[in-house]
Amino acid sequence: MPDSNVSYAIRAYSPEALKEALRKMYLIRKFEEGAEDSYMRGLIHGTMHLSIGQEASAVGSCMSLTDEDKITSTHRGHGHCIAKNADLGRMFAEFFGRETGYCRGRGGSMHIADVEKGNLGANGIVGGGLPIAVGAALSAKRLGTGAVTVCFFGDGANNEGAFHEALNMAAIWKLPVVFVCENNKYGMSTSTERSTAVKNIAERAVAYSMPGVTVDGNDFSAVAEAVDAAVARARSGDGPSLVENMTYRWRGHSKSDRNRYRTKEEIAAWTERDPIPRMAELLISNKIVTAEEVEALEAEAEDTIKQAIEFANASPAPKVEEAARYVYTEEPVA
Amino acid sequence: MPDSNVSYAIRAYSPEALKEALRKMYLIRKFEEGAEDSYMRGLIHGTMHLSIGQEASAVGSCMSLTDEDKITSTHRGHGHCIAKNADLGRMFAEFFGRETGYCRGRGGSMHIADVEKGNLGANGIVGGGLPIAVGAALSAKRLGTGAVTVCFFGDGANNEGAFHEALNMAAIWKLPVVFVCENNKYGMSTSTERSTAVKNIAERAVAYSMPGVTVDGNDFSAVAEAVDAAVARARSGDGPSLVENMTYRWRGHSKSDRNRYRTKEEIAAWTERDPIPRMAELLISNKIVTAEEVEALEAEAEDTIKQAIEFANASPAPKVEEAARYVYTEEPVA
Amino acid sequence: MNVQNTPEVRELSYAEAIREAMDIALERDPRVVLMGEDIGVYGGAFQVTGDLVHKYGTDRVMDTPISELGGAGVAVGAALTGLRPIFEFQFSDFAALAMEQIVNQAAKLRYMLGGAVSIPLVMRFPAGSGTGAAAQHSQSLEAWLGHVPGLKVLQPSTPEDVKGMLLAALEDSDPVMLFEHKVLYKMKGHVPEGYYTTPIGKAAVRRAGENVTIVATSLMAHKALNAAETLAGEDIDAEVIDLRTVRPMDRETVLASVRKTGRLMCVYEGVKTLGVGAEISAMVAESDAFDFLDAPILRLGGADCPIPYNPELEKAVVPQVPDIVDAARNLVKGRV
Amino acid sequence: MNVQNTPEVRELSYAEAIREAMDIALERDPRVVLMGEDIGVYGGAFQVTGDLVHKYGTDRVMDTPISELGGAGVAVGAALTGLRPIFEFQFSDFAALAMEQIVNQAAKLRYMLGGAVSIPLVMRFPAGSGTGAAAQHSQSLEAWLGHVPGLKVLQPSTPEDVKGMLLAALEDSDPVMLFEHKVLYKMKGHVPEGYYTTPIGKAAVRRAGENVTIVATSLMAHKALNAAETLAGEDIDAEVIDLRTVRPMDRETVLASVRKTGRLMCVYEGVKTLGVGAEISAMVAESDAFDFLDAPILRLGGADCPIPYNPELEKAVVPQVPDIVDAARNLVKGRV
Ligand SMILES: Cc1ncc(C[n+]2csc(CCOP(=O)(O)OP(=O)(O)O)c2C)c(N)n1
Ligand SMILES: Cc1ncc(C[n+]2csc(CCOP(=O)(O)OP(=O)(O)O)c2C)c(N)n1
Ligand SMILES: [Mg+2]
Ligand SMILES: [Mg+2]
Repeated sequence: MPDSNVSYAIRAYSPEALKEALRKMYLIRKFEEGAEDSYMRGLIHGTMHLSIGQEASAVGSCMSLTDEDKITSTHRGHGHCIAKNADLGRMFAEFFGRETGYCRGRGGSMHIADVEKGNLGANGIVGGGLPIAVGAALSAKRLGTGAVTVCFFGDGANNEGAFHEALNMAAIWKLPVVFVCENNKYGMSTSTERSTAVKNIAERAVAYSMPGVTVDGNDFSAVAEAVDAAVARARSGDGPSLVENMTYRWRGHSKSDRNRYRTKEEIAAWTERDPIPRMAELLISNKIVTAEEVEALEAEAEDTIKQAIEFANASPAPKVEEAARYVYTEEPVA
Repeated sequence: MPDSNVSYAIRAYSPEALKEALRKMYLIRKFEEGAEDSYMRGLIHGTMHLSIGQEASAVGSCMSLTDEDKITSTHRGHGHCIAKNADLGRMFAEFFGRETGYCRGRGGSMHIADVEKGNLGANGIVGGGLPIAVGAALSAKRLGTGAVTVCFFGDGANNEGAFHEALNMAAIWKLPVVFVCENNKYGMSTSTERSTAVKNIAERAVAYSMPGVTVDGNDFSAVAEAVDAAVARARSGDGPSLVENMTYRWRGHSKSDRNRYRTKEEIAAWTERDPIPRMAELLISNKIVTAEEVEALEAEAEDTIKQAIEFANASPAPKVEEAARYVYTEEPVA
Repeated sequence: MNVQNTPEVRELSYAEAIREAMDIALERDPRVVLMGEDIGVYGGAFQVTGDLVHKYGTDRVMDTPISELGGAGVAVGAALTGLRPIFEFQFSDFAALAMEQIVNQAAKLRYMLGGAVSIPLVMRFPAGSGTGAAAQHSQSLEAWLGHVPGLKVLQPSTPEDVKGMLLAALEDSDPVMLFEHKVLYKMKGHVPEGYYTTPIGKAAVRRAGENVTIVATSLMAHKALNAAETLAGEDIDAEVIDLRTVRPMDRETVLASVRKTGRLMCVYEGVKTLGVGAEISAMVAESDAFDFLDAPILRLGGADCPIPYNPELEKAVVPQVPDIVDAARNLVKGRV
Repeated sequence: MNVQNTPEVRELSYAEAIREAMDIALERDPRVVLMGEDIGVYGGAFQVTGDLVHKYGTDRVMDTPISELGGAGVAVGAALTGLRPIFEFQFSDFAALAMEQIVNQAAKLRYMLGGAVSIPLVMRFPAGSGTGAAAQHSQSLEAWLGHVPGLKVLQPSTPEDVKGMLLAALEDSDPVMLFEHKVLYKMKGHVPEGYYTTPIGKAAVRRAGENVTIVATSLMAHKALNAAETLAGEDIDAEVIDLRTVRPMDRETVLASVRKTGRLMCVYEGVKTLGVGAEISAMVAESDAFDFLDAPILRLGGADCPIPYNPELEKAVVPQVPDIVDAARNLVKGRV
């Protein structure tokens, strides 16, 4: 009989698993900072979408997933990749457009996938991953793999027709998929108040007769509890669920954002609610780790990122004469 | 203080208006029968979608609309046209592909519109009219015309992404539009049980924070009461509503339908619930009309259709050398 | 299936040939699933899937809601994770709702992921005019998809080819788009029994000739053959090539023919401007075959307007046999 | 707008020129409304709408939800009922979500209703590669819409033209699709003050020449002009035509040039196969100008692959100045 005063995360996971979760949250934070720094130093071109502030949502949503289970990600997907155990060197190599990158330098930040680990990929099209996730869940059901698919999408994506069509099909076919909405209050500059006819996106679950729940997306334990329950439900054949993680992106939407649509005060209030120290305190207060171990984890994460960037920098660029390779599986003999 | 035992229609409308409504219901019935007969006799090619059994929904939904108000219709739109006062001769002429038809013979059954009367047109694309209706409502609001748009769509259309996007935009912008779902239980062969994750489509109104109500679509008074309320709400600036008329199409989906997806018993049960005699009885029992007048109305409708068909038959075909006209407003001088 | 059988030639309709291919595929490969609107108990809007649902059940012959974008996306996701979906659009016109998943996802995923994945997806597009269905149910949009790297685009014109090319598409690891002209569905022709494949990317010389090359697609291949018979009566010997595949296009077969005849005419139903014939013409005009051309390259394509409802107008806006005959005669007689 | 002004020539960037056109339109016509994602306080993903929302308010400069299909449909319905919407797609690639409303509704409504209505709708498509945005944010899809009767499709290449053509589009009663190359947004050039229109359907001869005609679109018009300077140094006198309008295409200007030079090269960024150059080539090859051709018609278009992320690869898959120079040299020197 578990003591319900103890938070879910402590009850549900081993100390190792919890430590690993905290480590991943630090990795995501340092990764995004490293990416931002690399961008400033001109190592990355194009644009990128950082998930600093949303680490608990990414890591908490993947706690009960194995490599057999799938995720579909978004343009703001670095955290999802790391939560699903991506190789950081290959991620940076992709940002730097190198042949060793996840996409051989052809995809960039918005298209990183790691199919072996069950990450079906980020997506440059808002809402593009929603029906694809339902398709992955259909495969799992038809092929009897037992795999569950977690579909990440943003609050802005919830107004795409693809959201409606995907959730409806997942529901009528009772597919093993969990729709995780990362509600960071804005789609680019447009607040949910101005874009969305409901207060909480989870309210839309009713339109698909599926459970919908809104949780504090900066509270690792709350996220994990909600998504684990939804994953268990999916795995046991009871169909899809919608989980809404309320969170916030600290940085601009992308590199071109001048933050004209939100106040310094709002940003400050949310940075106060940093999910990572919260998670650290949870583990410390429950004697899972010591403050020293936490510092070590953070430092170690910093190191890991350094090495990843070094690997990427040392990696070769793709051959220009191979620019048009990998379009078709059977490549036409030139 | 109106007597609530008396049905809404009797309380709300003048005897003339009620008689006119019954007349239109007969016209629709006879029109569809005339179209079916013409089709059988090879006067119409292509396909067509008959609304026999759905007359109360079409007429009841347009009771409080003026010619300034707009409707958008569907592939099953003949009844909507007639409810919005279309010219029956020009409708038949269109079916027969004549120059005197509403589309000069270029559109056919699926594209009849009558812009002067506020009918923005049927649509061959399921769900195609939903965002267009929202656009018409946006014009009304911006131009201050006070016009309301009634958007007809089917149960099958409610699973299109366009439904979701349209209702969301109508809601966030508080536009004067009423979404009228004619739920006849099937999208072609696919029942709502198999296609739609909610029991009643009106339940989806919650996802757009708008009122949603399901009524007996074969009960003229119930339809009129629900839609009139929604139109009044829209006109007074309180935004959109969703009304679901539960009804049934007696005929197959289109001319190629072999009714493999529903039973004779189900069809028989619904033909028992014919909306037209119900309306007639309502008017007779309330002394609005006599049984004799009703018979006269029906006979008159039969006549009107005959004349319309004659007009159409006597009309000229478009000039073949003008096949490519009406593509652009300023026509390129050949 | 009501098939008329004789020991020598077994005839099936184009629709029956597609169904037989899908039947064989469902039988031999458990990963194959059919998806589409009303393809189950209804048998498909054009009765192509027919009774397959009764043989394979609703798990493998799946009616989708009316959700083209989502349905196409589900097929993409399923193809990415181990199934081999055959997705039917009820009319090719409705693919306009699914271009995002077809073009931004299915066609590009492999490339965007540096070759890490393949999308073995077949999509079927009932296309074309001639059924009185008007502007939103009669388009020929193969040029759109032919413009998209990552896709293969087929337009088989005979029952034998459509069966073989559909089975070939199912052996292909990449997304294959199959355009089926609705007017062909009832056309009968010889179809070999059992499993066979017809190569993707190879045009077929339907009639050898010396005076003019007519490259035609889909239903127009038949009209071109009829025209060729009439032309033969006027001592004009036309070579008729059925393109069969829009992407990748069979350059060699077309160029070889033009080198021989010195005259080229492209006949297609899609809108002439930026339609398939534009690519055939440009492909030849930039090749060494250019030097063999004795006359301008003619295109007969759809008129610059939507498809009208009135049957006479509908005929008037796409090439007909007499139009092909006149154009070929003028081309050969030098009256262009 | 921070505009550098001099008494003689007033220079604006391409983006500023578009904004000025919209500003003028909003000022002079109360029916004009702007719709799009983040075009309000954000100023648009490429800062094209900029501060217009502060001048005209959110009723006339409307941020839409992320709903491309619905948003486009709302614009169609609004255009049908008295407004004159200018709808911005954040990237032209996302138009793949709205093809249904653009092609099945906006382009066909007038025809399907026998001329009873007009759809005065302008849509803006930020297009093209060169920004490191990869395959789903870099396409050039003008050929798709150029294939669709009922639409007009523009590709202005200069600040002066984009302002004048956008204002011309707003005088047009039919749907006009405006493709804007993202790399052009920051390019500056002379822009006349106040209201003026630049005709739709007229190409511009940017450089007169005798030896070869280069018809180029959008950004490629600038690359072709650069190439022409280099070629001049080799005594190759190239005539450079900026097509400006894909539909309707300016047949006369192109044919007149080919009759003069006898050589034609088409340069465009979209995928070569079934791209705009295919139509230019086919249009010439079927015309009387064919007899004036001294060499095959060359096309330089985008490679047969999606746009890659790596900047070197990205450059490699679309025509660059040296490619144009080499191709033109070979064409003129007869080494094709
Ligand atoms: C179909 C489509 N429309 C628009 C865009 C441009 N865009 C990229 S991200 C974004 C905002 C998405 O908001 P949300 O879903 O809330 O995700 P967030 O960026 O907040 O993580 C927009 C409008 C796109 N990439 N795809
Ligand atoms: C986008 C699109 N998908 C599919 C079709 C084919 N189709 C025409 S009507 C129809 C059924 C529509 O069902 P519903 O909306 O319930 O209207 P009903 O026919 O029952 O009146 C279908 C699938 C179409 N015309 N458009
Ligand atoms: Mg967001
Ligand atoms: Mg229905």
